[in-house]
Amino acid sequence: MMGHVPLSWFLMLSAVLFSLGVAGFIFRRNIITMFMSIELILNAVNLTFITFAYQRQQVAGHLFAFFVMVVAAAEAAVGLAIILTVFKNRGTLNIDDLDSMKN
Amino acid sequence: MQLWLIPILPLAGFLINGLFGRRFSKGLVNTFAIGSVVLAFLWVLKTLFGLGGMNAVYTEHYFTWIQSGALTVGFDFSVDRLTAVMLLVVTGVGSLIHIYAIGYMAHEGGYYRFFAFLNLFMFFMLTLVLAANYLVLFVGWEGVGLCSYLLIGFYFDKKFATDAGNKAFIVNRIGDFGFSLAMFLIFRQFGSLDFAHVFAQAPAAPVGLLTLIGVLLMFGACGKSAQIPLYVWLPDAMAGPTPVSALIHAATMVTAGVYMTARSWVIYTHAPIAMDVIAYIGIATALVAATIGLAQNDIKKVFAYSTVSQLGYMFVGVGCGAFSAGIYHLMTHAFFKALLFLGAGAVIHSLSGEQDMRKMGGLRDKIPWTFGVMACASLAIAGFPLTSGAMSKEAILLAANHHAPWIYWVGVFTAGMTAFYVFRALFMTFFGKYRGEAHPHESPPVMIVPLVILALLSLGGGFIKVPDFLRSVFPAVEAPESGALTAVAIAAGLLGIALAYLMYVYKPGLPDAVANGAKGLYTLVYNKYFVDEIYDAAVVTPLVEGSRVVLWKGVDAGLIDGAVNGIGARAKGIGQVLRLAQSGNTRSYATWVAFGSVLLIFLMAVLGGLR
Amino acid sequence: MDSFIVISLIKIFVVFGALMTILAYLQWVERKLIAHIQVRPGPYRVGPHGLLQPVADVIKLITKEDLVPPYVNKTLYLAAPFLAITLALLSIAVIPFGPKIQVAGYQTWMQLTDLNFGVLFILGVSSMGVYGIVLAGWSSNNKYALLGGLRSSAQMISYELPLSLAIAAPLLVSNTLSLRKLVDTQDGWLWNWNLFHGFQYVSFIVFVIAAFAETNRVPFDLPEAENELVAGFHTEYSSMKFASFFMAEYANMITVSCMAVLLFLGGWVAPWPAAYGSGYVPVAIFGVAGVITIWRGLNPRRSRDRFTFPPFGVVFLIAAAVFLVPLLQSALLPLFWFCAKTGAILFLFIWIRGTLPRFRYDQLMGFAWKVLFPVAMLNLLATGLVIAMSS
Amino acid sequence: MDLILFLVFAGLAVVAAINVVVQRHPISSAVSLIAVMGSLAVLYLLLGAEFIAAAQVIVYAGAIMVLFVFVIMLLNAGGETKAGRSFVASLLGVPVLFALLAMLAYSTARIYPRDPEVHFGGFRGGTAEAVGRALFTTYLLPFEITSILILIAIVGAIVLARKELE
Repeated sequence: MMGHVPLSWFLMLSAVLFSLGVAGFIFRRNIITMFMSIELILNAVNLTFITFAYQRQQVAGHLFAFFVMVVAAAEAAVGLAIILTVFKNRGTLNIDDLDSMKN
Repeated sequence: MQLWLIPILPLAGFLINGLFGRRFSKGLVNTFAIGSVVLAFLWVLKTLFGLGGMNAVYTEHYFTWIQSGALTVGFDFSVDRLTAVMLLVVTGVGSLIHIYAIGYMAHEGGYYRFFAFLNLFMFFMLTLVLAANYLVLFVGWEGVGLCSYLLIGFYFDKKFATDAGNKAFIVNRIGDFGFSLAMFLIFRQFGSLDFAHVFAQAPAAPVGLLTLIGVLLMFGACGKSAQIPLYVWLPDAMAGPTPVSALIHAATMVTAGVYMTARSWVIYTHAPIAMDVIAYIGIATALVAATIGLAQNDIKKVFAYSTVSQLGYMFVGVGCGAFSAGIYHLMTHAFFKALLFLGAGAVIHSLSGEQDMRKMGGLRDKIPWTFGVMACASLAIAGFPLTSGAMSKEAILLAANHHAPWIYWVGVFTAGMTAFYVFRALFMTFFGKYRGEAHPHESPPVMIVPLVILALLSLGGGFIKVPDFLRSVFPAVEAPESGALTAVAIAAGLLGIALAYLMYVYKPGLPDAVANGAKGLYTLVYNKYFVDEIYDAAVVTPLVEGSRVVLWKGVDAGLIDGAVNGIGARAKGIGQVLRLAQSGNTRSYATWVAFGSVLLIFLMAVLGGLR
Repeated sequence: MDSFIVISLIKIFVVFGALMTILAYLQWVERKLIAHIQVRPGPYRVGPHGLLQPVADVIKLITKEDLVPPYVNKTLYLAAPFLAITLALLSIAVIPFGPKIQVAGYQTWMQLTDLNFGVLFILGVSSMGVYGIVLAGWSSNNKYALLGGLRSSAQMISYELPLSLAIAAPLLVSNTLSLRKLVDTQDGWLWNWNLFHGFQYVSFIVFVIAAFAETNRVPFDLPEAENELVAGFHTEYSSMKFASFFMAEYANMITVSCMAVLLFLGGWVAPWPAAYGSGYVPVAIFGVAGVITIWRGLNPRRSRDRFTFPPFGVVFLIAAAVFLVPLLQSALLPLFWFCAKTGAILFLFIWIRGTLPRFRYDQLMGFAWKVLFPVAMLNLLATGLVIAMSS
Repeated sequence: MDLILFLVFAGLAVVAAINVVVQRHPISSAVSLIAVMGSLAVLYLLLGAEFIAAAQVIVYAGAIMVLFVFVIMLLNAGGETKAGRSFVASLLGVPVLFALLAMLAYSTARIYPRDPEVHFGGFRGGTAEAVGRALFTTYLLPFEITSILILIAIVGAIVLARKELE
């Protein structure tokens, strides 16, 4: 069995990527970077989907990953358009400056 | 037999003209609009010849439209002899009116829009006629209502036109409410809406229920066919262009109610009370509308009330069990009333839009063709012997006499009044001295030719013996032929003509004297018995006031707003506390989310949610 | 296992060497062709008919000063050309040039590696190709370069859609994603090619147009429109880094040409079966070419033709003879057809460059979204419908 | 072989992901993120998901990330300035993260006390054909809805991007 990879390693990798994504989301102040962190999180989730598809020998997991990708694409289109608008109106991408909800 | 082609052709015309008509020349619009209707007419002819005797109902199933629980409604068309008569009337008269409209609408704006709506109307009307179940019929029913609304409000920049459209639409909704209830009951009782199925089982159904269904159906018919109490929309509907009045509000759509009740004859023959209701409503409408018609000065209003009155006649026929007589009158009425309206349209057209008969007169020499055809139509409606109107009216009156003699006598009286006011209109328009300022001119041939064809049909159309043709569809009525009764009816008509001649040609001062002499009665009739005002006071105002005071001030502002505001106030109070957690900083929110997910995973993993 | 690695390594060296030579000489061919379109001789000084010009160019580019401007983002600036050339060469790996052959007892495919989703692989790699240009444009910290990069990213995203859709249609016809099987389904006669299958010529046209845009070739060479943007995204590059972009462009051209051949033109398959003598076509071509060249050399119009033409004639004749050796035929014939078809497409690239002017930018995007994309979409729909109906 | 592949590309993914988080300039983050996605695509291949791997490269790396890079270039807003103002984030962030990672790891370890082994070719159901078959039969409705979602996203993006400053 030499050379084979334990399944849980994939899940561990996914957990690491997920946590890094969350970290990026929490610690970064640039909206675009935060957005990319979300993509990282989604990728991590996709990895678990694929891994479970391998484990259960079912293609369904791949489809979930596929749908996640589609949603990510839609989200990127709308999200980036929002970012463009925000930048046009506020002249900043710093999330800490976008706090008009406060007060 | 490709029945679907019949309604689809006008629909195609509507789509082409409606979508692209704005860019088309008038010739192209005409080609599509008239071409589609004439083709539909030809296809009807081909279909009917192909079907031969039509002793059985021929049905075509296209697709299952609705399938929900026990309810299965197919999109089905069927043809029997009743449908055949209706198809011929609708497409035939429809074609003539379409051709006429080329000339009439030549100088109007929205040319393509007019023809697109007219084609759409034809589509829905044919769907209504061809329907093989109540729901498809209802589709056509609502569709023609929609087109009626659109075409009444054709001059949408004039307030009275849009108001009239709204009125027609709303009043029709009231009737449709009854129709819908009737359909629910039919489905509840018979488990189907197919004509064949329903009529096969109707004899076994309880009489009370059938009576209720019949009355509700009649309520729907009252709305569409302008019977008491819902007739008020039809006179106002004359705000639309005259071809519309002729096609929709005289020849075809308003007869849909008659068609529908005749179609449901099985239900009615097993519910005598419902039949009586129809007969009473019909005769009352005929009488009331005729009296109102006596005092109208707008030429189209006169014919509008005349239409209401004649529709009443048809219902008398149906209500007295003489369904075929009702349909017979429906057909002849389509000829002469369409002609009357189109003739009136020609008069109005020649006078550049003048509708008040007091500003007409003496047009006999100026527009002789129009006068000729109008005279033919007037003779027909007045029941001059051997004209189509005389024959169909006679059939109805004979049946009425058989059913209840008093209906016959009221009918005869009404016939006299009909003759009077129609000839009053004729005399005021064409005899005497011209009292207006416009310069009358004869209409173009494209308008005259359809008028002449309709005039021939008005005079001779009675020889198309519809009752004989429909003998296999409806139960026979054993009304004995009676020379005396016929003579009385004809005499009443002639008397009315004579009276009109006396008052409006021989001694023109007489009408004012009569009006002054019976001032109260005249005011009452002139103001249409104040029915609109009564409806306003009895229905509209209480509804508005009730909505204002009870629903708005009481329920909405007091109860609902109070509750909502109360909830809002509580939420605000809680929010005052919770807002301390809202820093407005996105990243701290994110931290909280992460914190929450950690907590959740902790609960799942450590506290044993996992395997 | 070991032999697999050895064979693979040999194949990699052969393909890489051949590819690099072709890249260099494609440039020479292009310059010559365009010169002839414009009625001038083109490169003529270095070697006979300028044949050594590519070598000279390579020497020049290598020895030039490797300049890194001080204001650039260094990491990305250095990574961009590397990325561009790597991604451009990567897709060659899965392209088959011929069928299975036997060399010294070893059987192997004329292909570096086969993937049963080879088409997807190429699509993926080509979709990544844009990064080289974009990053070069951005990291140069230069407004012309940035504009070139922006234009190119928008252009490549836009044209990737019709390209993918156009690729999908013949895939539906052939019902496979493997490039080898794709060729197998087009075996036999000319009309078995996907190009002549129903209305697939529409896909072919869309594919070729989109391929022009994907490779930033005239008339879609907006990212490097020299009269507007100096040199576009590679304004700040010189020496070998510039050469990398240059090679990447030509490598991409070769890749899409190969794709066109594999997808539409039957790959290495001859237009008609060998039973009807298609195997003798290269012999005939090379033979006739050799004879003509020698004859022209013996009756020269210009004095130097006496020395330059006969050697080429001899080379052609030797090539003709080689095609007659039965042992080599199995390998060389498919390769000949593949190269001939790819060459035809490449000729089309150059021809159009010599013929058409450049699009305006809004026209370019409008064309992609309003014309090419709907056409490709409808074509795919129609293809799907036809296949669904016929199966 | 599988182990080497996994270690190489998992390592690459982790390093690149760390890079995503720590890089100052968004474009560096974006490039790193592309690297993560590429490595993940290889891992997907290892797990037998060849179609998803290709889609990952084409859609994620080739389209979505190009969009990101495009926007970053378009705005050209420069790097991030250092001005942490979120009290909660700075206070809770690091502990929460470690807790998250620990929890995830713990859960994984609990679910898989005995690991199944992954080897290349162990699952062959991820071909384009298999995915397509499932997509157009069992998952047809979600697929159709997805197309509507995309349409809405397109419209939304256009509306947002067109909005003029008042």
